[in-house]
Amino acid sequence: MKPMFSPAEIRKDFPIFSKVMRGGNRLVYLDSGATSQKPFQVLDAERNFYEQNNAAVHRGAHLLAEEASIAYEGARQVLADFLNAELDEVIFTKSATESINAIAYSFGNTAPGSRFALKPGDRIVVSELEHHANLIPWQQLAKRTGTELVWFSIDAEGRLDQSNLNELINASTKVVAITHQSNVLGTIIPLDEIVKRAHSVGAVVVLDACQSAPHFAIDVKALDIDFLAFSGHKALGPTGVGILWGRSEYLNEMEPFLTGGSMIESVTMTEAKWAPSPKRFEAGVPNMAQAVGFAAAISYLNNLGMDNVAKHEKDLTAYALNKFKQLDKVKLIGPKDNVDRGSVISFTIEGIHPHDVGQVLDQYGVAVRTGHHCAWPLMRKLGLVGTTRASFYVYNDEADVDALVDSVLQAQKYFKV
Amino acid sequence: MKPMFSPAEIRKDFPIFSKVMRGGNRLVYLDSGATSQKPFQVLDAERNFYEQNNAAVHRGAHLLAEEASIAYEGARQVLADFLNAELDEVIFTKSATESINAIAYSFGNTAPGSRFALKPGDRIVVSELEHHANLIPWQQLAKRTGTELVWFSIDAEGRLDQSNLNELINASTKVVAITHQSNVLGTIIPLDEIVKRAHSVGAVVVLDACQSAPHFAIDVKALDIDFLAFSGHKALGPTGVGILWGRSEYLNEMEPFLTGGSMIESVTMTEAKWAPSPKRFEAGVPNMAQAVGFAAAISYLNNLGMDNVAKHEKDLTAYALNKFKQLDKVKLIGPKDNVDRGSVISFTIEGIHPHDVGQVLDQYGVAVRTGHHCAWPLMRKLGLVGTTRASFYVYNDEADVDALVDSVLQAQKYFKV
Amino acid sequence: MELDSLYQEVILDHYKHPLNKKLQSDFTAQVHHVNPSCGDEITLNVNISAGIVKSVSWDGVGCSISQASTSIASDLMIGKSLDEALKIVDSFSDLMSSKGTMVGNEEILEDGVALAGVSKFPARIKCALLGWMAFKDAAIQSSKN
Amino acid sequence: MELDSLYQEVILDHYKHPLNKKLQSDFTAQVHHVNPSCGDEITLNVNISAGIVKSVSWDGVGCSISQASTSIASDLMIGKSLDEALKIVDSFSDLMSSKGTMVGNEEILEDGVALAGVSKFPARIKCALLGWMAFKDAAIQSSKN
Ligand SMILES: Cc1ncc(COP(=O)(O)O)c(C=O)c1O
Ligand SMILES: Cc1ncc(COP(=O)(O)O)c(C=O)c1O
Repeated sequence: MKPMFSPAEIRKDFPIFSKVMRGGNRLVYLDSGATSQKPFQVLDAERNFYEQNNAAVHRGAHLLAEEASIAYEGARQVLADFLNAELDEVIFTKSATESINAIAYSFGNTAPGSRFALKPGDRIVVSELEHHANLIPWQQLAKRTGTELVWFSIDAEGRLDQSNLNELINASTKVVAITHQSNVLGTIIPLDEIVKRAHSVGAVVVLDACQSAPHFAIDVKALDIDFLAFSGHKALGPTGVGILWGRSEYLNEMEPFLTGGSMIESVTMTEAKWAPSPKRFEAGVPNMAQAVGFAAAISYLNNLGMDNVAKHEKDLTAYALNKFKQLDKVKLIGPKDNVDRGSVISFTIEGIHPHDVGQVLDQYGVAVRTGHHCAWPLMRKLGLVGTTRASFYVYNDEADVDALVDSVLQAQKYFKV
Repeated sequence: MKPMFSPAEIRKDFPIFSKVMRGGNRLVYLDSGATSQKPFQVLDAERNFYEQNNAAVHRGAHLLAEEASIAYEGARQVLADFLNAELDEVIFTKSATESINAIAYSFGNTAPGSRFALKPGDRIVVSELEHHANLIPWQQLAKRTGTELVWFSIDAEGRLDQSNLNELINASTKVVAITHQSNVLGTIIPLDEIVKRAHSVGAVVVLDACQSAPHFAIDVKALDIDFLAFSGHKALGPTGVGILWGRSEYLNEMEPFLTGGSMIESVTMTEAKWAPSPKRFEAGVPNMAQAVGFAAAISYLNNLGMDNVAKHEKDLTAYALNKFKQLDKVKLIGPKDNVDRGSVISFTIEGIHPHDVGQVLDQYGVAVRTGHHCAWPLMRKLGLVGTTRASFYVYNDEADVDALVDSVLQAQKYFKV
Repeated sequence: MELDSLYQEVILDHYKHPLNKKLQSDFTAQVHHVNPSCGDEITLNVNISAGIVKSVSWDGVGCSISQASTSIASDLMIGKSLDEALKIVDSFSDLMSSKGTMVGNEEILEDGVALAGVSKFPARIKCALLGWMAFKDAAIQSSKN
Repeated sequence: MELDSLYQEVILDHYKHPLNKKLQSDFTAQVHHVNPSCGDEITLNVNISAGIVKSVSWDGVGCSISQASTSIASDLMIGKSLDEALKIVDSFSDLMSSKGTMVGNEEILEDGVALAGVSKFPARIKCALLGWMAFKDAAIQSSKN
């Protein structure tokens, strides 16, 4: 195992930490759950692509086109290795949101007879923990195909209730779409039983890995899942790029989602035949520079070691949970122990609305997210209008947690609660 | 009017022109029709966003989130002004391909009763000039909805045959989707009669402006069209960003395409309501840095003056057409006069396959595109397996055309034809 | 501290003791507005007859800015003519989009000028406008009914 | 000049005078392959009986590399056992993915080694492989028939 990294050293790679924030404070960035900051290695990789290799991939015999193609396909290899996936199973999208929509639309486009063609009486299973991105596309697919949408409930701590697993995932179930880690509560979903049950009834499992893949090692073969989505921008990478991973036999059986250039085998005025995956799902000139930047981000994480990343975040979360438990009139929302739980701390302060909490914290340079975190049904279930959420990443350390706690005390003082 | 710019001066803004190409040659980049090169101003704008303002837009009360939102919405304003459009009509996508698919899927998602809900007996009109990106999405929509797909023909020079306009666009027509300028031949489509006829039968006009918006001034109000798509990467901008423009009354009447975070008004486990445009069509954390870079590219073009850009390209095209007419055994494909024609020169050389032409040109640093240019039906119509295509932009000058012509002569010498 | 320009004492007072925050049943129009980015929700009833705003009452959840702003707006509107009320809304909208360059006309906006600082915090402008936009919407619906 | 490593004289000869470029009608399998990125198309017939490649014939459009390569492949396969033929295809595939590090075994590949230089031009590898992959596909189909 690689030696543990130092967050202070890491911050030197991130230009944004030189910025002076409100009140003359340093940046205490605790909003990586929304989007992460980027090291210069990522910015340099993108820029280098534009300055040295920029051309449309797969479309020209000239030198730049060759180099661009090599850079782009090299990025795909980095992502495939990261997930322990095959090269032709990794598709570049613009975001996890697009990836999940791509799966849902592709299922919807598939002709009757295929396992992916949903029909009335079929069932899609999600959970109450889902981000809107892994909920609404399935609501819409259910609506378009007349399929039934059902969901796992959660308990008071925000753990998934798997007690009715066998009833929820029944013989009619075609798709189980579930988040790996809740972006609001940090809950990590144990997938084993879900995957086993889903496969036993012939359903596929779609994993929303937005909050897991950036934070701990993912092995799609070991997880035995069927599709996965995550975004580059939450994993130190550029905006505008995401990953759709799927088993290649499934991808090649599915109808494409976006159609246009470079995803075809042949085209006439009335008909088109599809190229095999990954091209089948990458219509148009792709987000080449972003793919290259994404690969640079993954290389940066690999360099730290994903096990180190996970351990660092776990330790920091333990430290934060402990600190928060000592705070008065502050309520932790989500799992209170540090088991099956990621580096996300959601909380409420008695008498202060989350939006106001966030505002006071901002005055101290502490950047957090407030509100429903694009998981509105979860908020309703918990009976909350919103929470304040701090989320940690490789550049955060205990001093950041201390700054957070101090600013929470300041908020209580300011609002006299 | 602004004074005319100098391509030699402009090239100094583009780092890639310092690159040494095969054979020790300078880069003669004549493949802007596939993707354009980027000035440092665009690269700097993107980088600056990451280094100073990076946060998820519209989702936080903290300073970075505020700044990111201002940068992103500012980029939207730049694009809206560029097209003479309203702010809420401009949607950031990942590419023109996504933009066109978004329109086609949104139509398909719309409930019966709306003007956008297509049904058997309805008609979609395209042309034989279309890029796959503005053909296959409509083939697929036609297939999904049982709609009829028909198309404008072209004449021997590659001009649109509008003689059967009134039969093609008839009372059943709901959509006319057409390219503004052919990416293969340079043909510019006169839109007046098409738009008038389409509106008279209640159809909407979707314009593929990929090859026009980067090259001459576009005014969506003056064109009186209904939807428009183009890509940033062909307009000096970053990869991974495109524009979907639509009349706001239509956008707000249409069902969304991608669903997920930030595009909703409210969400429960079973249902979601949509935010108005543009949010309705921007699900997920958007390609913020790319939007900002795209706006920097547009500002760069505005600075040159779009009328200057158009004039520069027209002059260069005249020069090239004249040179090419003097070449032996070289056939110009597409309009031979310089009227209603953009800065794209497609040609074939007797006895040399386009792919081989491109290879020899590359040896001289001349980067062109060869093949069917994602317009395979057009190639079949013209009875060609492919062409060699040179496309010009602001950084090209007569010396580049001379280099092209010289390398064509070298190709003929090399292949002894 | 910048924060103080946002959270003036008046605002915190309105937040802790909001005016008209109890829905009245004799309304001529009722609207429900949400701020989807943060989840704030408000239900607002108006009673407008003979061109006069007879009552404004509301209920809802939200941050101090949205709650205080709605409290201020409701208090300000009651008793005004519809025309006057809509002009006040416009004046407040202008203040909110002023990016900190305006202080607001106290004769028109009364306690509303305490919200001037919000215009320097782009993410909070929507919070401040929630109640005002709800009132405007309700007023227009009421005139249609 | 780098170009010369791509366009060896042998290749240009095969391009101008392609071998077996006339479809024979007594085939045991026929395939149609395209190279979608450049539009090259090829139809290829094989006659394989008793484990021996009796004939390979083809027609199609494409660049000098794809035409010459198909010509070379067809000439090489005729008369070989199916096993041998498939081994030759593998050997050629290896050469193509060698990025210029291999020169190719002339005893196995004969004129095919002239295509070694293609491996340095990533965009052209597909051109060189078109005919070989079509042959492989046809051979497999023929054994299934
Ligand atoms: C006319 C035309 N339409 C559509 C497209 C598709 O654009 P993109 O690949 O950027 O989505 C292109 C370029 O590839 C084009 O030239
Ligand atoms: C759990 C989860 N799923 C999906 C998404 C959507 O990701 P994106 O907005 O990058 O598409 C997010 C983040 O916003 C998330 O946290």
